[in-house]
Amino acid sequence: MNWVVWRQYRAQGAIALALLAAFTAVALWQGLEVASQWHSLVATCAGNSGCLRQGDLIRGVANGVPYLTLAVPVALGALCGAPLVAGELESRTSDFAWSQSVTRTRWLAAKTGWLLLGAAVCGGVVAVLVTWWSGPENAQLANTFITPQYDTQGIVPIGYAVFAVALGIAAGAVARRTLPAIAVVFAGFIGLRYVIDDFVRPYFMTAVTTYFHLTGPGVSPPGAAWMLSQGMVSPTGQVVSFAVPDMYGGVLPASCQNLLPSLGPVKGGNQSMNAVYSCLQARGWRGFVTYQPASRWWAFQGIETGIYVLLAAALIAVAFVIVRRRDA
Amino acid sequence: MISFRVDGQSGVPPYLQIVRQVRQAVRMGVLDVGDQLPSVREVVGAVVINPNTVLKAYRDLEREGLVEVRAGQGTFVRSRPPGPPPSTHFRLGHSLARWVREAREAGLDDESMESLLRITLQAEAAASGSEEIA
Amino acid sequence: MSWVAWRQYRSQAVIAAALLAAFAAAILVDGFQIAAHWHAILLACAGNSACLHQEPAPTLVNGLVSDLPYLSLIVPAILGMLWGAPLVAHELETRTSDFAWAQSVTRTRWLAVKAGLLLLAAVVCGGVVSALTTWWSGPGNAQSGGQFSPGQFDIQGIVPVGYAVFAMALGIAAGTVARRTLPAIAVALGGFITLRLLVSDVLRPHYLAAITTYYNLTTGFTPAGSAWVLSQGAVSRTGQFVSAGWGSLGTFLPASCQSLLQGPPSKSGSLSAMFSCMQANGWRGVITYQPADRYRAFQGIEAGIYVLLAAALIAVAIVIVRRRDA
Amino acid sequence: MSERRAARGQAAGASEGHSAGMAIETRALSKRYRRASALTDCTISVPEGRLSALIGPNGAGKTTLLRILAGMASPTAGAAAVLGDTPRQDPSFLAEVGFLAQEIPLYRRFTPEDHIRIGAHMNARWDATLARTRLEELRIPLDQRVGTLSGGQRAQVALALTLAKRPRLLLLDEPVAALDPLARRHFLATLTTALADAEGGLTVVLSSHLVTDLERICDHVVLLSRSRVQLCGDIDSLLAEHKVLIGPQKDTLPIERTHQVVQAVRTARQSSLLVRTNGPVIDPAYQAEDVTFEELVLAYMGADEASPARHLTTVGED
Repeated sequence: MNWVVWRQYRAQGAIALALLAAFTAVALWQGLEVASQWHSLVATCAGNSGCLRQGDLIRGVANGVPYLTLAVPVALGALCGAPLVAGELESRTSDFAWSQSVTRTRWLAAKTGWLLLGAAVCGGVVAVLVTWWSGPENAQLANTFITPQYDTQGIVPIGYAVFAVALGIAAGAVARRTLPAIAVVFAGFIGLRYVIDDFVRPYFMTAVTTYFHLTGPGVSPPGAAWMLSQGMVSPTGQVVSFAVPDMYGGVLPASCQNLLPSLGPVKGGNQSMNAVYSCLQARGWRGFVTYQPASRWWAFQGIETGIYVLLAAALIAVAFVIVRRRDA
Repeated sequence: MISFRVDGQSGVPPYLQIVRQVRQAVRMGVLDVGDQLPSVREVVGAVVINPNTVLKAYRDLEREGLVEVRAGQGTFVRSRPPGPPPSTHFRLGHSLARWVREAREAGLDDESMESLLRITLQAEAAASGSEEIA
Repeated sequence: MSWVAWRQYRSQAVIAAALLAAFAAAILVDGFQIAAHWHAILLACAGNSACLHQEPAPTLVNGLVSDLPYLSLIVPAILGMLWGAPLVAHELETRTSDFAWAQSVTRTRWLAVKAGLLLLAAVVCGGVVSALTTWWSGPGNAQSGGQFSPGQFDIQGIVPVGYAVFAMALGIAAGTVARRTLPAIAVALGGFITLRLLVSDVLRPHYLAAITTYYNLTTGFTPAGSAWVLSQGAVSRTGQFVSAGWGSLGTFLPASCQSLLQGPPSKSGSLSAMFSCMQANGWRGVITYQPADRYRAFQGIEAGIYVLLAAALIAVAIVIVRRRDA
Repeated sequence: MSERRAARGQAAGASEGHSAGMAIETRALSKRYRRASALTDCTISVPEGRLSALIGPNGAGKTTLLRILAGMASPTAGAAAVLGDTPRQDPSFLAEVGFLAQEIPLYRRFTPEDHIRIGAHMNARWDATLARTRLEELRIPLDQRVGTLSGGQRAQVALALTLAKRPRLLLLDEPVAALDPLARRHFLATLTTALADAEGGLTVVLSSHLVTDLERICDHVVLLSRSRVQLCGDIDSLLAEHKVLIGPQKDTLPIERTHQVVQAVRTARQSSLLVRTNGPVIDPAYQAEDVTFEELVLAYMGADEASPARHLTTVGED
């Protein structure tokens, strides 16, 4: 079966390889440039972290390329995954393949196996290159938990690629037509990414909440942590952010509310706010910051990859059941 | 070696057509005793019929004693069918041709000649049949 | 012919309408919340513009749909792929073109009606999405003035309609040339993304000659309104340019100023001291930008480019369909 | 050969209710799709070594029956034994059955040589030389994309690939429907030659609408109509059993009582009945004539087994 898979996918394989090579060239060229800029910045700033933060890293023409890698899984899923079963059913070549002395299970196992491996390799190679390329930027930025730092680097791109291809295969097996399966890949992949990014990822692990005295220095989480929320909390648990409309919105205790400076030019705002903070502090209010520490980055990557790979496995199982059961 | 023709429209079963063609070939001297008949595969490939049909025809001919199957070699003509030798056919054919010319001169068309022949054959058969009964 | 095209695409039309409705619902719900929030800020700040832009910025955006408008960056490409690419290619693959082209309708008319319907659908989808997004972004634009900046420019105004029309035309043309759906989809997707990147990164800054202004480093300069700043930095008397990140500043500074760099530059005090030193040594601030009042012109130019390209692609498709043996 | 026979015997013993010497046996096979019944109560048997014609109007269930026998589809009810085995997804079963679907499914962008190599990788038993030799004999280029070949060449490629499996049962679903007479004859010649080569070790079921072709090459027939089996058996015996009885218009009742009337055509003066005889026809009022295969097929295709009376046709004035 392996030779059959190779014969069927060698054209796609060659195209994928060419694109990977082109991407590698761009990544190396741009990555080396960014690295040299970073080195001169490091030399200039002489260990001053504030200075490092301010330095510009110019990525030039290829600025958008890391964003582009977000589309790699969808392209694989739509162009290779969706037609895997559906294309054969549409052209009726499944009648040829399934009437050879190879069970449909083995046929599907060989094709999905190689394709998923290919997807994982593509996703992995791209992710490794982007991770290396983004090294200086990661060192400079405080937050590597956001798009595109988090979802183009590490191991999650592998999970995405495997999932998108599995989704395409399963959708093709269910729909028996390529185009609807492609539509499902787009909607399903983007939808799931959206749901997991916004609603699930913040809760992979219980976030750390640190409280601090409102009158004392503020606390910012160490390193490239992922800030989820910050503000003030009353003894009864009421949360108020530091934003102007919130603070002036009448939720603070009346005695403290009265101390708020009249709105005007921002200059010297901090001094006048100190009275308010002391007042709130006296009434048991505390400042808080909720975040995911930077040290959890790899754990998060692992959890997210695991979720996508498990979902992919479930989808592949569905495809197997359907292909085995369904009348050809 | 001979080649067969099978007419799908004739109403005569294909196996019978083969049997008749072999008999005719032997009778007319196209095939001699000891000659080999085409193999089943050759017949089937040439005239596109079921191999079982050819086998059935050859079996019938074998039962008649006209051919014999030599294991591992093929099917061969064993004897001539009873009946006059080829020369008799030749002679009678000549006299029939003479009769046809005569009939045409008398103004008979082909269809009339055919029906005359058929009626004569039936009448002769009836006569010989009644003779036998008698 | 119109009925035929409608009959072929009605299920897609229903799906598109459903998706549009869902998008509209999410945007409307979220948009009204943002608007209410914005009104509260306006009231609280009582017309004080410094307050409106105060740090930390008031969070305008509700987390649930904050990313949703950005989906409209990729949706035109998807529509072009899924509807445009199969228009000719799939008919050729299933040989239904033999049926369609054997009716008493010329191929030109057949393609014109089908392509016309799809392009109209693209205009409607793009227009509705863009109108909703523009309205939704109103408070954000008022607060941060970012509608000219890359990313925001691309999802508001009339350019999304241009993108949608172009993507559809690209899909149709790719399908006509490739005669097979899957390669056409790949071409449409790759072509759309490449062209979008190329136009927004390389072409767009040069639609109109940018304005370059020199200014006193100690006083600083901010262009009025929602201008699009292309680059900002400082330039020495000899023409040496350092961008506003100041990362490579050290190597070019006169020795007298360099000592000021030893302190953390993030503290505004030392930075202004350095600016004074630079100013004294003949350095000037320089900014290159597209002024805010060109926003509509840029939208028009970009939309025009895409519509023209779309027209060219449709023309190619028609020529090929007419010429090619079925 | 003897080994093969022995293996077949074992398989026959293993399967319950399977009689020896039968390549195909089905019992009350039914297939329902969501709305319609594609196959109802189909009970047939095809002896080994036969070339069986599967005939029926479009939509009669021929394709469904073939797909069930090939293990490509599963029946809703009933059972099938193919070469003593239940049709299923299993290498040992698939290896014995060659199936050629109606659409001649081949990868249009692959060459015949690609297909031969694919087959070699997907079958434990694969006679690549056989396929290559056959295609070379037919002067079909092995290195040209299948999509660029003619319909007849494609059908020949597909048949050669199916035969390269060296199957014991060949199921062909209207493979010659779209071919010109010459291509059709070449295709059927390949088929009959393969049958002769197999020396009884190959059974073929061939569905087609071309009755004259089928009459020429088939020795067994299965006739489906309206998803049911109307006729199944040896062609020679069926032809011997059926007669056309021509007689006076009145009084066909005695005939109908003793013989099964398949089709009746009546005019004011004369009745012509196609009957399946039960013993000799002794009614002197009737003249019995032989039926041709085509007459038999057409009569059964038009017959409705539920109520034969409704289908008696009347021709001319009364």
